[in-house]
Amino acid sequence: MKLYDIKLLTITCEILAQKNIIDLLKKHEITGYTTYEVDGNGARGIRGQGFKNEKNVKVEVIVREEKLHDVVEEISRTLFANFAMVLYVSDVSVVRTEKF
Amino acid sequence: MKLYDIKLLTITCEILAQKNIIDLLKKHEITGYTTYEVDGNGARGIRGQGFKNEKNVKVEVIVREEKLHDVVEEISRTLFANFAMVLYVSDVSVVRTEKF
Amino acid sequence: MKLYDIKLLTITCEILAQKNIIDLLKKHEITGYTTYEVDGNGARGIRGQGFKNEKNVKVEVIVREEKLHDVVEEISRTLFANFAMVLYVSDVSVVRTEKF
Amino acid sequence: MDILQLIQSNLLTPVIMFFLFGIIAARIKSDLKIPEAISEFLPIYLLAAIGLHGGIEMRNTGFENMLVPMFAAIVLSLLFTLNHYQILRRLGKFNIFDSYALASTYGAVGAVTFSVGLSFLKDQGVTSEGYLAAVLAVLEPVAFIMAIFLTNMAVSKQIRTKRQSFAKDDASDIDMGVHDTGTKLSQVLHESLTGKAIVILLGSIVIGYAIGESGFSSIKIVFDEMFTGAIVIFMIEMGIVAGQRLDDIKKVGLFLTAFAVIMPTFNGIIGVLVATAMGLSLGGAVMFGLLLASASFIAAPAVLRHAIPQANPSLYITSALGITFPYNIIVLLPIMFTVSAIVHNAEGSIDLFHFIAKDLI
Amino acid sequence: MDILQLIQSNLLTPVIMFFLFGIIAARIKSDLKIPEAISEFLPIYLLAAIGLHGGIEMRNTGFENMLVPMFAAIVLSLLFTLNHYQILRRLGKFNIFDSYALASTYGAVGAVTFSVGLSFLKDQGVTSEGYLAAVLAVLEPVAFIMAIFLTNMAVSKQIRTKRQSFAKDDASDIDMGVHDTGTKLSQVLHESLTGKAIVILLGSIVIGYAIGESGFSSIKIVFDEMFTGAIVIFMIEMGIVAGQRLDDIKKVGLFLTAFAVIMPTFNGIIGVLVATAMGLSLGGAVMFGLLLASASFIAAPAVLRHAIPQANPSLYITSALGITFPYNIIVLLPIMFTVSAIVHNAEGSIDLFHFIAKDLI
Amino acid sequence: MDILQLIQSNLLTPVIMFFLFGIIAARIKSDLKIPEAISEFLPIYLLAAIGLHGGIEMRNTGFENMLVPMFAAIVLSLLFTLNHYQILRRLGKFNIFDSYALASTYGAVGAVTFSVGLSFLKDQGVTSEGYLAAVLAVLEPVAFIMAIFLTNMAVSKQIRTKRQSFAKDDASDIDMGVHDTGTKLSQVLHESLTGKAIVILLGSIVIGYAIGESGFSSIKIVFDEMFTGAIVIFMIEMGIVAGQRLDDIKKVGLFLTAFAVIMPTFNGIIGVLVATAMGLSLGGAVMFGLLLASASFIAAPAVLRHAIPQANPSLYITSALGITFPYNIIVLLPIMFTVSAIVHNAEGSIDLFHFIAKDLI
Ligand SMILES: Nc1ncnc2c1ncn2[C@@H]1O[C@H](COP(=O)(O)O)[C@@H](O)[C@H]1O
Ligand SMILES: Nc1ncnc2c1ncn2[C@@H]1O[C@H](COP(=O)(O)O)[C@@H](O)[C@H]1O
Ligand SMILES: Nc1ncnc2c1ncn2[C@@H]1O[C@H](COP(=O)(O)O)[C@@H](O)[C@H]1O
Ligand code: NA
Ligand code: NA
Ligand code: NA
Repeated sequence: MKLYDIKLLTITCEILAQKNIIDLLKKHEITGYTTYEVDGNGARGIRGQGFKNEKNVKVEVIVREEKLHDVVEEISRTLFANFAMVLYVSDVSVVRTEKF
Repeated sequence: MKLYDIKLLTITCEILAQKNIIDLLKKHEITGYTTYEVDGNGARGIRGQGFKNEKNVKVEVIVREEKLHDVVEEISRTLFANFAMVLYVSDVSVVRTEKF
Repeated sequence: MKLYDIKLLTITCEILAQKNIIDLLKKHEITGYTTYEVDGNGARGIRGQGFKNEKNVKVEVIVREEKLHDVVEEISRTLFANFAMVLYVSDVSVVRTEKF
Repeated sequence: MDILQLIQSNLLTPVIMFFLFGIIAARIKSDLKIPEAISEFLPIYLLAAIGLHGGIEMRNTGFENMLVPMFAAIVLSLLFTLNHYQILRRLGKFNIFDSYALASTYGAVGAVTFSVGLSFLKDQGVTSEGYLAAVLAVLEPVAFIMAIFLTNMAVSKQIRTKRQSFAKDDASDIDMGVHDTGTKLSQVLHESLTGKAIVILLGSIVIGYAIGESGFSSIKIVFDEMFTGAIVIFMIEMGIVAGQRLDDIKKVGLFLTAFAVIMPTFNGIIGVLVATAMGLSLGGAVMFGLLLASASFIAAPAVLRHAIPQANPSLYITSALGITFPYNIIVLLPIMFTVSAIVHNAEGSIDLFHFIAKDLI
Repeated sequence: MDILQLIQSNLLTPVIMFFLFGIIAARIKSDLKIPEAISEFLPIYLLAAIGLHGGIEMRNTGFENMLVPMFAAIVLSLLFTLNHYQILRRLGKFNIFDSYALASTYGAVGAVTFSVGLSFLKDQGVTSEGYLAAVLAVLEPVAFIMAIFLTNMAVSKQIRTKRQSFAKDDASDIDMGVHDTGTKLSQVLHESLTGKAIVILLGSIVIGYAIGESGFSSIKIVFDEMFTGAIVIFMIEMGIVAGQRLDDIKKVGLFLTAFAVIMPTFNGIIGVLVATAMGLSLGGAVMFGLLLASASFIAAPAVLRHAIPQANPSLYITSALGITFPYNIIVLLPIMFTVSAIVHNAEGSIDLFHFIAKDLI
Repeated sequence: MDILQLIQSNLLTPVIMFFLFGIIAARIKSDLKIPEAISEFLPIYLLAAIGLHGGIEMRNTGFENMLVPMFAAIVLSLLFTLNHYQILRRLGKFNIFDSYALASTYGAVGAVTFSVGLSFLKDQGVTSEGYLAAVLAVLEPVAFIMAIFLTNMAVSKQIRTKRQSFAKDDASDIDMGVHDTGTKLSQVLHESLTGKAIVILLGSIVIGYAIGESGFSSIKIVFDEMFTGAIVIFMIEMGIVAGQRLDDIKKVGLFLTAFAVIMPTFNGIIGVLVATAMGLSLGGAVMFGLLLASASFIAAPAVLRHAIPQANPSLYITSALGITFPYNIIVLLPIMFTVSAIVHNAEGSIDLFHFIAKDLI
């Protein structure tokens, strides 16, 4: 089973920024992603107690290296300042590279 | 603290395929795994609204490279065609390699 | 967009050990982390059915390599014996290395 | 015209209005949503309430009378499933997997539809036979079991045919579509028999039978008086989910859309007539018809995704939930009620029975 | 002194006591918590109950009388929002983003506060006009829409000013703070109009109006009799969340703390007087005042995080939930009730109206 | 024989039947499950209802009478915990950690068991003293605190002993098993005193006391009339969880299985007799006995995993939930009721008290 290298972009952010992220991905023609609610702690304090609006969400995107740069750049530029957010990139490998 | 290299196999799929995945892992004598429900978007459309049956699940398996190949191969062969599913492999390192 | 290498430490453990982990992180002056509830199977049997106390939790920590060693060592020494727990480390890269 | 009035007054009940409201909320892309835990719990609650009520009724009235209707329901359900298959495969040109999946979705029963039917009857001030809850429970797996069995037979035949015409090294390709279908049947059977809907329904019937009216009194407020309010809340979510599916109706196609309206009407009216012939009350005949008219959209995917994974789930969920369910609870219930009222006022139901029997064979 | 007695008897109601209990539970760092699914569901339930009740009332009493109060509420809400902005920006020295966000948080309405107000009136044996539920629904987005509009205007002006004084290569820096504000307005508008609170409230009003008293009877136990019990459960969670925020009050500062108490008092009493002048009942005037006094802490963050992401959410959530909400339900409600009782017993409310009108201009 | 009849009629209540149903559902591997949010919420609701009821009762009857039973319950609970430890360590040959963990699990109280007891009494048409809710609250942490204290003492002694006999470089090894036990005590104390069960129970008692019968009326439907229905729903989940644990009973061993049946019987009957001697009513004595008979399976793991992490949780959860809980609610409650009925009809309870006092020392 041949595996192909690709990138996994993970964004952990406040839940009210999820829409911004998804819209931004769509703008870059990325429609595949996985999301789930999480709790957390960081520079903006403990998140995930109280109202649902104060939870975090993780958005995971398997994406080719070509697109990765632009997406990371735009997220950093437009969202880092105003939202609780952490972003990281990892190397993964997949079977069906044509899916991404 | 010495860390040992091993593989992490992550499968994101529709929740009704979870049983198939777990059974398949069992067949390959893998009993350690972690699962959690997620939402997502992909080739088969948005998942996670509406009924629970229409959610996705992530299955994460720390597994030795020896077994990885067969598992990935069988999942690809038997489940890719009929289920919403994405699979990727990453390199991780662990303390207690004898656990896996 | 320049990306900087850093480590991601992931601990999957029974939910009642979460406090121990967080306290231990705090002791090592790590206040950034992400947590979420998961189900699982391992040496201590299936977890996640029944009471909430019997669920698992994942704790993810982006951390510099310098601190990683000590944290992993202390977790292994003080918690591995008594709690259902799995721990792994992966390489990731981030934009704002000063956050961690 | 009487039917139109009945439809109109049905439209103005909270159950239907909140369903329509949910559809609208979904269409305007509101973020309104009943939390998952609540919408997972409500069907369990509704089935427990239905089962308890049915069990208590059966204790009062005995269950000798139940056997004929039960048997008739099973036979009709099987005949209808076969009929659906023929129509879908021959006229609709669906592939074998989609045909069986759809056939059994419409052969199976919908517990939510049943709940709405009970509240519809309540509004009309009419009661129904308690044992119909038991018929609901028994009918749940019947259509699935047959569809699974037939699909397995068909697939095995296919494999055998292909094995004969192709070289052995192609076997793995065939496997991709039909892998280990043989061993799967018993698994799927177990799954559909231990599915939560059947289990809670049967359990509650037995408990209702055991505790009787007096044992029920301490939980009557929760399991009886709150029933309609709980349905209303569930209908908001049903409306939202149905509303989200409306876009998919285009993909479902004209044929299936027509099927999703005509078939339940046919099945339901036959059901009303047969039930009347068997001596069920006005309300009982409506509920019997509704059992046969309803399609399954919660239990079906859970069973069919494992039993017939090759079938496209969005076909059977969308048509059952997005078309048949609204049609059944808004339009068909009043129709069946009117039919049942007519035949219950008319005399000579034995003749009627003969008429239907001819029709079916 | 009458007020103090009323505050005391209000303190001893389950609604307030469970709220205080929740605060204490949070302060002693108990792990007590209402599961998320329940605390997400309860506001939906409460709004549905409020809406149904309001709709049924409106069917009984007509809604001609509603237009003047509705219009007055909108005008007052807009005036108050502008007033808040001036106070926060000029006296409080908050930046433009925080000023607009806070101004609209306090210009908007709180549905939970409204529920508590209804249960307060019930305890006092007083009713209120049913159409106030419709005023609540309409008022929900009003303050947001204005704040968003004004913020957008202000930001566009800023950009233009900066563009003129800086070189073009700096544009990206400005973008970081104020990116694509132009296109965002319609999106945020849609979001705030399709927000779950408005949608369920308006929907339930319409349904209540359509089904009337008789259609409501089957769901009365769930949507009426259980209302106060449900509020009590929700208030435990509100108390816990408010208690967790108490530490943040230090960060909120003295000015905002004073604002969070004085402003609602001012707005609320004006509201009571205006409502009385318009002929609303004793209870109706209290609810009208409460609408104007209340601040939004569930809907606000959802809208403002997108509309004015530069504003610090912990400012507006903490002050609205941690200070204003407890103050409103514990202290201000009795005050407004007393004021309303006094002016309803006094004569010459037309004169009063003139007096207020002078005051406002 | 009277007891057998009582057990049989108890078996036919919805509470017990739905529990058994849950066990069966788990055994046949049904996917039936009460969503987590609901099963997390129900104990909070049940404790709030118990507390409110208890508080209101105490307001009616005063709480002078409460002090002696409270004191007796604490003393008995401590004595029983020590007794359990001796039996488990000496006869059962469990290690020190498991012995203390099990001893305090059975010394502690079960809030769910208490709820079932109340509904059992209701079925028998018998009331109990309201202040027993307060005894429940106070008893919650007592056994834990002692067990934690004793474990810490034992562990410190162990460390000292080991330190003396081994070289210093081995210290880290010892740490692995018993690390920083010293500092942990206060933490665990805080945790068990701010645990959600105690907090909601005490809070509700205070609130019930403050609001009284009249303040309660608006929430009576939710916190009183729905009580049994809510227990029934919770019992489905309890049955499922207990059913899933049945396989583990093998691992628990014969000794612990016997302990899990005999010990509660002994503790419970002593409790009934002592309570009778102290003048509690027939029903009050049953509830007092039940407090002492019950084992904790929700609060215990939360406290013990931190306090005595070396203990094997599946031992104490399985025996408490899988064996003792079903035994207590199905068999022991009728036994204690019969005993209480006998001693309440007999005369000379003072003599009885002397008899028991002798027995205990
Ligand atoms: N060092 C870290 N490791 C893992 N997750 C983090 C870390 N720092 C922050 N996070 C997550 O990112 C969210 C936003 O972070 P922040 O913007 O720093 O408040 C937090 O609530 C956490 O969920
Ligand atoms: N590019 C992607 N990155 C992350 N997750 C994905 C991606 N594509 C698909 N997924 C996840 O995999 C599920 C199934 O994908 P699909 O089979 O393409 O519908 C989706 O619902 C997502 O949760
Ligand atoms: N091989 C594995 N891959 C992924 N997760 C695992 C694996 N083994 C154990 N886990 C997770 O770690 C938890 C504790 O493991 P254990 O201590 O082995 O019972 C399990 O409940 C799983 O959630
Ligand atoms: Na059917
Ligand atoms: Na306001
Ligand atoms: Na005990």
